[in-house]
Parts: sequence; structure tokens; C-alpha cells
Amino acid sequence: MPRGDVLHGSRAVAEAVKLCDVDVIAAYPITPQTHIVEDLAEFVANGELDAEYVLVESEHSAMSACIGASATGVRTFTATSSQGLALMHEMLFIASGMRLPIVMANANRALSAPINIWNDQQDSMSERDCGWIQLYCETNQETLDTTIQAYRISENKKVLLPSMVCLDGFVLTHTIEPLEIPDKDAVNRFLPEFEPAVYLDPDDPMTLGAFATPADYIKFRFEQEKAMRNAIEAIEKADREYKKETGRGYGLMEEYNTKDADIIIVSMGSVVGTIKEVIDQLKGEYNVGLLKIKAFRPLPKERIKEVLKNARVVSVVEKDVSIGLGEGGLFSEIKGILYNLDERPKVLGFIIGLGGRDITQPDIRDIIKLSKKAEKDVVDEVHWIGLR
Amino acid sequence: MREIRFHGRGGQGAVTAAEILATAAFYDGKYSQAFPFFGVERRGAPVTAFARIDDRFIRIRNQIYEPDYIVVQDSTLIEVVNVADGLKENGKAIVNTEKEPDEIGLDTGAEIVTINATKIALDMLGVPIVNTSMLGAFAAVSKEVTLDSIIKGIHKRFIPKLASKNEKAVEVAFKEMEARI
Amino acid sequence: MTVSLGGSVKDPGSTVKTKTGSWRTFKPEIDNDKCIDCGNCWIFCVEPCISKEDGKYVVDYDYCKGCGVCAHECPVGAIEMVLEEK
Amino acid sequence: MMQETMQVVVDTPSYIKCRQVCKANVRANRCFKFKKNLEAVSGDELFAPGHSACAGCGATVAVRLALKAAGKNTIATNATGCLEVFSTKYPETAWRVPWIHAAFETSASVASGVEAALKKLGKDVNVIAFGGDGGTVDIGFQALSGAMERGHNMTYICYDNEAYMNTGVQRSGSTPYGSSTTTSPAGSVSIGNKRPKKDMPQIIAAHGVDYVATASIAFPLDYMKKVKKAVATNGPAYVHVLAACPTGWGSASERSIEICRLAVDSGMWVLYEIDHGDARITYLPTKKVPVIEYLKTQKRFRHLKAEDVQDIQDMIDERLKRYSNEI
Repeated sequence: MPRGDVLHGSRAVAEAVKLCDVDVIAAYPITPQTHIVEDLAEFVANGELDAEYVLVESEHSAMSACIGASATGVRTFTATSSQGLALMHEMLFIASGMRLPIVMANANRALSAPINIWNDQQDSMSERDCGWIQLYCETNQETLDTTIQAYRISENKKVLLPSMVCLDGFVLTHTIEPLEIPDKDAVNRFLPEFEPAVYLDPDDPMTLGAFATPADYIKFRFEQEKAMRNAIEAIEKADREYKKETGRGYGLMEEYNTKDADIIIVSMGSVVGTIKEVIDQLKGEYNVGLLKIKAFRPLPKERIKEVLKNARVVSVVEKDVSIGLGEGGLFSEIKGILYNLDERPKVLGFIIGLGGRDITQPDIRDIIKLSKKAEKDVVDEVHWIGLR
Repeated sequence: MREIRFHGRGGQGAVTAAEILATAAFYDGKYSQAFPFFGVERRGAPVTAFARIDDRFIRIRNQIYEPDYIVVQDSTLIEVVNVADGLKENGKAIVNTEKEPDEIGLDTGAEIVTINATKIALDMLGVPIVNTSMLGAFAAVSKEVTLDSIIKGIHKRFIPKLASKNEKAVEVAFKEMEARI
Repeated sequence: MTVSLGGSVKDPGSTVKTKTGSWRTFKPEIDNDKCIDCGNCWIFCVEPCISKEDGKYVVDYDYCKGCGVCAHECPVGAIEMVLEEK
Repeated sequence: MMQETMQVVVDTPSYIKCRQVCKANVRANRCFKFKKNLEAVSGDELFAPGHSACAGCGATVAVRLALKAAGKNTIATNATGCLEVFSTKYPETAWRVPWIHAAFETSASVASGVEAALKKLGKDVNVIAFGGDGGTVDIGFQALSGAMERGHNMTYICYDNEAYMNTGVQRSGSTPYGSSTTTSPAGSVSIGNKRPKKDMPQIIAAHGVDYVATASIAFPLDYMKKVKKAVATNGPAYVHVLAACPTGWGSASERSIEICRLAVDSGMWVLYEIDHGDARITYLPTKKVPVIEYLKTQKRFRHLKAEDVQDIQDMIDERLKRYSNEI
């Protein structure tokens, strides 16, 4: 029997932000993120959340204001989607480069043109190199829990990188389903008060955002990569401790039936629920497992390799594509991870659900059938699902 | 798992109905899920919303193609949308109309029940917003959810004054439908 | 090769470590007998590298780039820009 | 006459000017008043030397004086540009107040976040956002408009050197008519920049901002007074200060202050303030200098023909007349 409440994914994010006592929120509305910022505005208006809410005039300024606030030593939050995330692009690098532990929810949505408000993951996938932790969520419960965990991870002194909590637009944001809201005491135990590592204070003047010459720049980038590697451990630690408080944990990734599976599907976000269901439906007929990638950045490469190395076929199912490469970003990376194995599985890429195209159970069955075929026969490496 | 598809027009509260149903199922101790056909529809345009009810957590996220129930909030939609598309043979269609089931031209092998929800809504709420009345009818016809939980769901969703009006509409529709079946 | 967290600089005013005086071709010399203590050279100094010590304006040649603003703005011609011998 | 002299005495540090106006031994009088006012100026140098600004850089004066006026209880934000580059070459910084730079167009938006955080922390600290003209009137325009409209308690200071100097003197929306820049070069069929300077202070004033002022680095007391008023304003404030760039303007480095004085004395740049809606010109030249005197100090104008100069003179006279009526 479910416990808690039935809430939208958007509300789940807002509830998490409230539980984390965020100090400054700067946000600009965009579909399908709007309910998040509306709910937060309501919390602030009703005194449920004692935060400064900056109603900026663009997402670019939303991220800039978060950078200013975080650099002044307070916990900050913003949320965006699609074009908004793209508009932030420049500032995302700056937030991570300055090592500011900002947390942002991204309601995953397709990018224009043509303009399309529906879900895919091209927006966040296109920001994979910007130095942000990226955590993809399967359910509303996971979204709430991940948002809380994100602060703990980002604020970890060995990490100090901003986090992007990715939840599929509409598919999660506008869906209501049961979830439990942890009690405030549990969150307080889990998430210590924010102690900024660097911050602007007239009593101890500091310069942030200096310019670095070629002599130093590469060192900063290397430091960021080290911090990302540290984040792998930080994510697991946060997850363990969160589980202690709430009974729920997600890890860096989730393995579903992967042990001894001939075919392993790799995917991220809400579609993994549908995939799990179809895997169960085909049990006995097809020996299929699923590797759900939760942490896409940092990507736990060694763990992924361990899980996938003995499969015959690895099929990457994703909602994004690198135009000109003709394949999805996750597919390229998974292929790369497996490349140096002496014996490696075949890797197939499936581009699906772009622009909100519904991902049906028959779609997943077709993917599994084709993957099975690939065990013996030569099949195309990349498949676009939904062109008809 | 039970899958319910709501058909309405923008402004008639089809999405709200799906959400109240999912909430009610939750109050009944079930797992549930509700979501709209994510669209950009404006007032008056055809709208679809979905709800699922199950005894375990609902993992699937796809739209509903083979519903157990369809709830049609406006019988004029039958002419423009194939509302009964994929409706299971042993499923049920609940349609808001003053006509009898065989008069509405709904092409389905499933059972059709009709209710004049517009009249109930006008009597009880003063506006032709039928979503809550249709939920009352759905509860009576389907027995998938209790009347009490629907009412509880309505109170969660609406401000008190509006909730009590809608509560009455639900009760009237529920009784009328119970009397019919 | 250690660098600070996020490029933060916790040493306010640390550009003083860089002696920009070497940029100079002409150096200002203040004639204290002519000086009327108006403060123009100080207020307008773009570095800044002019300060008042013991009631007299002095130039910190470690930083003075020799722009000549001080001499130009001196109302009584008490500052002369002289070619620096290096 | 007395009135005119007083004006000069209080607001202008120009001895040269003073001699012109008063002929005889008025220098002492003027000196005395100026000196007295100068004594009140903070001796704290919150902007350190050793930075890599060009010799004769006007922006450094704009910053140095602003920080003297605002004091050390200040957090500064900065747009990308000369100022940011020459003052914060890692691992050094010229700033002795906390300072942050994010991107070109974000001085105002970052300052919004700083201000919001300070409010949440209950700290009473001046927030000053610095930006050059490009970062202010062009690429930072939207962020600035938003910040001003939202009513943050902050002061935005635009140091205006009338082009993108950091990248090699390209035209900005603040470049004056007839100025030759690398992207608006004067040529056989071009006068250089064909458009008049965007009137940013008036645009900000139209936001209903509580305090808006123009200033020139050649009038330090006037400027510092305005910065003090701006930071004391409980809400958004905007100061637009003209700051010469010898490199970009093609002028002698020692003339940076003189040129910014000539700009005011010619009417090329008008000093005024709008304090909670009350507008007033804070300094009117006692004797207007023909604009040619200003233009001929700088290579960016040297291609102008006599009729072009006359056009500019007419534009200035027209604008001054309008200001005198409106303000």
C-alpha cells in the first residue's frame, strides 16, 4: 500500500527545495518547468519557505543570479528546461568553474526548431561537458529524493560542483503518482547547514572569477575533473546515508536482471520504468536486463564496464542525437567504455521519443527483438524509432 | 492494472478528473498514476487525460492505448475523436449525454453507459463543468474506486466552497448511476 | 601545480606583487617647493601610486607607469616628467 | 559672476579653468575650497596598483574613486572587459573589496543574486555592479534592465569609454557619432560611427530607478558625491561615468582627465542627476568650449571635416537645450 501523498513531479521538486531550506531562488518560467517555480513562489508567499525569490528576466540571469547568491554564501536553487537551459549554457560553465554548489532541476524537453514543448533529453545531453553533475530520475519519488541528495553531493567539500536534477518534462513533471515526503528532521540530519567554501564577504575580501592565462587554465579544468571523480564516491555516500534516513536509495546506477543477461538495455530517465515492465513481460522468451544510468555526470565508467562486459548485445535507448555523428550521446559513450575490452558485446543505439513521441511497449519489444537478432546477424548499428 | 482514459474539451477539467481519480485510488490504498496528453490545447479543444490504478507501483509511462474505461465528458467529441479507440471489449464507456447508449453512435463492442452530467453540473454547480459528476458516475459504474475517496480527492483539490458543491454533484451522479445499473 | 578552488583569490590587493614601474619611459618628479598641496595628482592618479607622506606627495615608482596625468593636472607645474635613465 | 565662480569652486578641480574664470588670485580661493572637500575623501585605496591597465586608463580612476566613495563595506561585481582583465589576472587581484566576475553580460544579474543573498543573510553591504559601456548598454542591457526593474538595492556603475576597448576598439551602442572604431572605421564614404550614442541614463531613468546620475572622472568630487548618494539609495541606482581610454580614443595618456573635462565643458557630456524623480544639472560649464577643442584631442575624430564638426556642434547644442528644458 502506498504511503505519503500523490503529487506531480514538479511538486516533488518544490517539496525537496523546501525541505532543504534553500535561501535564494532565481528562476524564469518555461514549459514544462513552470509548476516548479509556481509551487516555490507559493511556498514563499505563504511563509512556508523563507527564501529570497528573484524573478529574473531570463534563464541567463537566473543562473547568473544563482552564481551571485551562491558566491555570497547561501544555498541556491533554480529550475529550467530546454531553451532555458540552452540560454544558460554560458553560465553553466561559469557556475561549475567557480565551484559553486548550485542545484538546478531541469524538466527535460526537446530543443527548437521546430519548436516543441514535449519531452526528450537533448537539452541536458547537450550540456554534458559543462562540468555539472547530472542525475536522471525515473519516478517522482526519485526526483524528490535526488533533489535533496543533490545538495549534499554538491556541497561535499571534495566535490563542490553544481548539480542538475533531470526529470522528464510532462512524463514526470505533469504526472501525479504516490510518493513519500521525508520528514524535516530526517532531512536536517542528512543535510548539514550550508557552509560555503569560498564566498564574498567584506570582512575577508576575496576575488572570484579572475582570469587565468594558459599557464593555469588547464589546471583548473583538471581540478574539476578530479572533483567529478570524487563525486562518484560522494553520490554513493549521500545515497547510503539517505537510505538510512528514509529507506530509499538509488546508487549511481541500477541493475535490473543484468546478471547473466544476453541483452542489456542501457537507458536513463523515466522510460526505464516502461522498459522494466516489458522485460518482465518477455521473461522466459528473451533474456534481457536493464542498466539504468542515474549518474550520467560523473559517468561511473568502470562500474558500467563491469556490468556490460559479459552481455552479447548492449542496446542503448535514448532520447537525444548528435546530428552529424548520427548517434546518441549515451550510445557513443557506452561504446567507448567497452572498446578496450578484448571481447566486447555488440552495441546498438536506439534514438527514440524525440520531441515527446510516446515510447510504447511495442517499441521496446521491437528493440529487444532486434537486439536478439543482433546476437547472430548483422544489423544496423543505429536505429531511429518513430520515423513513420 | 486498470487504465482509464478521459476525453473532454479544454476547460472541462478532464485532466483534473484523471488526477482526482488517481488521488481517490490512492486513498483506497491503491497505487495510481495520472497524466494529461501533454498538449498545448486551449479552451474548447479536445483534451485527453489518463489514469492508471494498480496494486503495485506503476512503472509504465506510455499513453493508454487499450483502456479498460473511457470517460467521455462531451458526447459531441464522438464525431471528432475516435474516443473508443482500443477500448477493451470487456471495458466500459461512460458518456455524458441526455441520450441513450444506442443513440450516440459510439463504435465499440464494450458496454456503454450514459448520464446527463451536464444537467447535474448545472443543477449543483451552476456551470456545465462535468468532470466531478462524471467521476461520481465512474465510481458507480466501475467500482474501481470508492465514492468516499472520490469526495476526499475533491476536497484535496478544491477550495472548501467549491469542494462541497462538487461533492454534491458527485453524490447525485453516483446515485443516479447506481439506480441505472 | 596546485591552483585555488574555482580560481578564487584570497589575497586582496595582491597585484602589488607586480611592479608595473618597469613600463615607464618618463617618470614624474615632484618639486615640493612648488607644490601647493592641492591633491590633484593624488586624486587623479590612475594607478594609484601617489600618496602623502609627512605632508608631501610622493610617487611610488614601483608602480608608476609614467602616464603623466599628475604632471598634466598639476596647476602649478610642480611635477615634471623626465626621461628615465635605465 | 559670483554664482559661476562658486559652481566652479565646489565642483571642479580644474585650476586651469579657475584661472580662466577668475584671472587674478582666485586660485587660492579655489584651491582652498577644493582642498577642503578633498580632505573629506577617504585615503583608503581599495583598488591596488600593480594591475595591468594602460598608462592613463580612465576606468581605473572611475573604480578607484567609486570605491573611495562607497567604502570597504562593499561587494563589487564586474562585467567582462578591460577592467576585469587588467585587475584580476590569476593569482593576483587589485581589488581590496570582495569582487566577482562571471560573464560579459552578467554584472547586474550576478549583483541581483549577491543582493538577494545579503538580504537573506541580513547583512547590510553595498552592492556595486561595474560594467563598461559594451557590458552595459549592449550585451548586458537586458540583465541590467531586469535588475533595475526588480528594485534590487544595488548601484550599477557604467564606466563609459565609448567602445569595446578590451578587444581592440570596436563600436558599441555607446560610441559617439562620427567616432572611428575598428568596426566603424572612417573611410572615403563613411564618417565612422553613423549613429548617435545611446542615451543609457535616460533609459534607466525610464525604469523609475530612484537615483540616476551622469559623471566624469574629471569631476571627482561631483562623481564621488553621486556614488555616495547612489549607494545610500535604498533601491536601485545607476551612475554613468565617462572615462577616457587613451588607447581607444587615440589620445595622449596624460590628457585623460583633461579630455573628460573638455567633454563636459564642451557639452559633449552633461553632468546631471535624477534623484527620486527630481532632475537637475549638477554642473554647467561657465563658458562653453567649442566642441572642436574636445574632438581634436583624439585620433578617433581626426578624420572629421569642418562641416562634420559643425554637425556635432549643432547636435550638442540641441541636446543641451533639451536637457536644460527637461532637467
